[in-house]
Amino acid sequence: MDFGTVAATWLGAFFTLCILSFLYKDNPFFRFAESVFAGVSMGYYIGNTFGQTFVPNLVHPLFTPPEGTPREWILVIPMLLGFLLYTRYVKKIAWVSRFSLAIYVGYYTGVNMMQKLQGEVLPQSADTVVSFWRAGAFANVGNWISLLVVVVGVLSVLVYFFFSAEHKGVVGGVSRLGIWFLMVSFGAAFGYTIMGRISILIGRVIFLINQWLGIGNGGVA
Amino acid sequence: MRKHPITEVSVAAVLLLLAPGYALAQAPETISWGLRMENFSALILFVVFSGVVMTFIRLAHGGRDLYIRRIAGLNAVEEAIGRSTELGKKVLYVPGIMSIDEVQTLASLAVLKHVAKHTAQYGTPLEVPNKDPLTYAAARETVKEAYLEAGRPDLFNEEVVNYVTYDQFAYTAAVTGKMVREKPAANFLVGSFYAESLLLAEAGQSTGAIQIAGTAEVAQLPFFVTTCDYTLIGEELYAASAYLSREPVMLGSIKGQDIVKFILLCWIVLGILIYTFTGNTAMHDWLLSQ
Amino acid sequence: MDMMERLMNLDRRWLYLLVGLAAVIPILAPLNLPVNVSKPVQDLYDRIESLEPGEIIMVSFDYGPSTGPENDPMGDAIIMHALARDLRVVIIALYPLGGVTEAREELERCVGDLDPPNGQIESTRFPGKVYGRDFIYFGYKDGGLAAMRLMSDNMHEVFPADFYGTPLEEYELGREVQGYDDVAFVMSLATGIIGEWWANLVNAQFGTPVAVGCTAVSAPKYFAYYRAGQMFALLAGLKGAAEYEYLVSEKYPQLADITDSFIYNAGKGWDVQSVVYSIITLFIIIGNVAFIVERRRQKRGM
Amino acid sequence: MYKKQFPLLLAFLGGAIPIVSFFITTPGDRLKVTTDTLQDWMLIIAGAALLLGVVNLFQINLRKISTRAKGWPNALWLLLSLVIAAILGLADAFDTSVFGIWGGDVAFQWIQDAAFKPLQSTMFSLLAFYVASAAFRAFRVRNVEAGILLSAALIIMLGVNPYAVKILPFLPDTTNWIMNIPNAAAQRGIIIGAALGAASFSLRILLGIERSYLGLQKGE
Repeated sequence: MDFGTVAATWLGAFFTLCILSFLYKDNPFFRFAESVFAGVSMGYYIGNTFGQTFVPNLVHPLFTPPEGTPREWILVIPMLLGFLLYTRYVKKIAWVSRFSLAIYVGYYTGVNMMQKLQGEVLPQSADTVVSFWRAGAFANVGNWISLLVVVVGVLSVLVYFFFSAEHKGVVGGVSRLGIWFLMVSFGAAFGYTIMGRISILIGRVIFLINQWLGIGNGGVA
Repeated sequence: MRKHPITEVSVAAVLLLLAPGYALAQAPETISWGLRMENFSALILFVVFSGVVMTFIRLAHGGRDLYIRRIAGLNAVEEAIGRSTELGKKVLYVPGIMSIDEVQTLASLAVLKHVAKHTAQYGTPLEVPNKDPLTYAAARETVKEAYLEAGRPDLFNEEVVNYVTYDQFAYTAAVTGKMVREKPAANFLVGSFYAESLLLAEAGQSTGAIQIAGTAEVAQLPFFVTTCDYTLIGEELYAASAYLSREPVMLGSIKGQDIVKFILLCWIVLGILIYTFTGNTAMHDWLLSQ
Repeated sequence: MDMMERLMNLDRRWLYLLVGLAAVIPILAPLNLPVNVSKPVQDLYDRIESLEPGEIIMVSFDYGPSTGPENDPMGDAIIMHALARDLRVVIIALYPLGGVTEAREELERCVGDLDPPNGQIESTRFPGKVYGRDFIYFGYKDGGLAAMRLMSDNMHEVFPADFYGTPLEEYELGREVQGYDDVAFVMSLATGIIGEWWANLVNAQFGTPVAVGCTAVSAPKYFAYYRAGQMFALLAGLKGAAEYEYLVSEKYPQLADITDSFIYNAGKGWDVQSVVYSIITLFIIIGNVAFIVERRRQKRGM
Repeated sequence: MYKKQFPLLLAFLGGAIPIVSFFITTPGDRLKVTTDTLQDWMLIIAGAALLLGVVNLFQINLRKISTRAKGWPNALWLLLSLVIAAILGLADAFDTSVFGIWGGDVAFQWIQDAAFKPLQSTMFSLLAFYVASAAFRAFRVRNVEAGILLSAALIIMLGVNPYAVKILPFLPDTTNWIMNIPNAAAQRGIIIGAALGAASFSLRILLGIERSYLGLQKGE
């Protein structure tokens, strides 16, 4: 192993232990790691933004186009909108910085609204319009019950979200059922997610034992 | 009618956004004016939805009284700020980790405005650490304006709304560190969250703060529900700003959205009945892209 | 007595310590907790056992380092199982965030150090098995669905050269695999949605048999595909990996030795997961007993 | 007046373009192409915003250092590591070498391996500990709802316990059923409701009713 790799392993182990020490309590090592983490990650994203966004999407097409292709002058507009964000530091024209925010928010709001209606409301509702008769529903009591549970669950949760009606009487009863469905879902999902979290921890343990302390031969990267 | 400067400005806006892009857009000429039939169902839903919501906004504007049910998490907002004020401790507001291209973030900023107004009135210190730079910029505008409206612009400085870093976990490390060190009396975790949800909420819980969370990220709700005192679930988050502001126009839109929900419910029930008893799948199929 | 109260408000750091120990101890000293082989896992084992020597299977690395503890051992077990049965293995990677390195690392872990461009082509672990003839690594391709569609009969257009940059035509196994029809089945080791694409695109459109090894978190989703018959086998999370590793180790002691020599394998991961789950379950039960006892006492006290 | 109205108008227009192009085609499908162009522009705006954050980071941390505020050495470490990582990152982005010694790509990769990745994944791994303590504290039978939450979690957790499964062999199937049926149903309800809520919120933004993100008062 070359020096660079060894140094990276030792530093990596040091930082790993610094973060883990937070479990015991806040301490100077964690605070140090936290600061370096904030700094390095910010530096990383600066490099990343230039490498992945500015250079390919702005610098190349506008300033250094490959031979034979014209400059994309239109990119001056987004560049300008980007600069406008900084007018907030000049008191007199600070209000101009809102322009970029407004376009950005407006555009994505439009896109998201369509995505929610077309990609979520419609298909999720369609999946709930099922037949209790066809598709062998009656052939298998288990399937039939499952279908019923899905439909009742979706509808009762939707009733829970009604804001116009007070949770009393029938609406109250159904929305209570909706809450129970939510609780089953939350409990189950919580219990289930623990598995994924454990495997991340295993990854760190193996890094410390294998790569740093050098015990054993190879494992999870 | 007096000519408004807005007209010239709007023409400029159209030119700025549309014209250059449109003029330069190069595409096959085979396509001409028409409807995208694959999105036809969505078009109808969009028209009905916008129509109903706007009608109710209009009705509300006309002064109709609109009832909205109690949302526990939102009633607790003032209680949480009040407790911070009593204890002389800070209110921490985390607007999620996504940018303002995410509607949840915008909904969070609307709640933030309400929170900031109250903290400014009481002179309670507020801190809003940010992961996304555009959210940071917008949150800064929001809080600044809230302080101005509350008559305390003097309390605003560059540290109230601050920027931490763009990395999800580096941000989490910094915010959890802050929670443990400065022990804010109230933590708001409202917006779009991913894996850091539990790290933030559990760290906050360990300091004994009142925690109010809100998100529409289905996968993170279990963690907020189990570790926070109040959680705004999905749609409640989007309704929060209307609920808190009590502005009739906003409440009208909530009402309209309820009506559409009701129509959808009826559609599903009717669709199931027709499908089950006649085998006709039309109501199911219509919901999918044509 | 205040023992119940103390239990209820136990300092969370004791729990952290237990979880930490539960993650370290099994790695250093395996507990070999029992695994019950379930049907979806047995299906994969049986399929591989039923293939004729020389048949080709394709293993797609559709995950990155963050789910390595779950997916890595699946890849190891299936590659070694196939080689032990004299099947031939084609490896590809479709996951953009690190699939390409995962595939190389796991391949080298199974067969030993490799350096095909410089002549190191014979496996040190499986003597007689040669890169390019018995196993090959095509490398990474981006584009997900589009690439998968194109691969059906234009494998060489998607992967003109192998991972090391040698044209596929130069290898016997490379020449032979032109599309999905040339492989017995595809095994996708998946973390996200790519495994679903194998089921609802490749299996549905081209009829290629598909098996998936997924993370525990996405298992319920994949289980629905398995039940619908869109995949013939399913390894779910550490549990599925451990079950498969167990089956293979039982039948092939020589592979068990290799697996045992790894600092990490599915059996150890399964130990960790089982112990952590047991600790949490136990604490939940203790917490509730204490809570109920305490509440009773308060009621009586009033 | 236009200081306030103009941004709202821009937001409306910015939203109207993708919505209209979602529903109708125009000759040559130019509106769609325009929408896609806008998408590319947004990436550039978002990238440009990153430096806003950097400016604030320097503002705050330089003040901490110059006033020797509590924890100022950490502020120094933060800025130092930011500058170093940014230099290496920029060297990588513009394909140059650092001090003529290392290639930018190699150095940038090194700092990721030595600091960024281990810090990131260790922070992530803390979740394994936190889920344990959160589960211990939160899953108590306080009332009916909490009891349901607890029971669902317990069934799932026993379903991955090898000994429990030996005694109750139906547990893994029950786990899958709970995840695929009641859990999926509740999630679907949340998603439909939230999508409608988001659509209504979007409409309020496009109509200029919600404007707090711009720091505007109502009626302005």
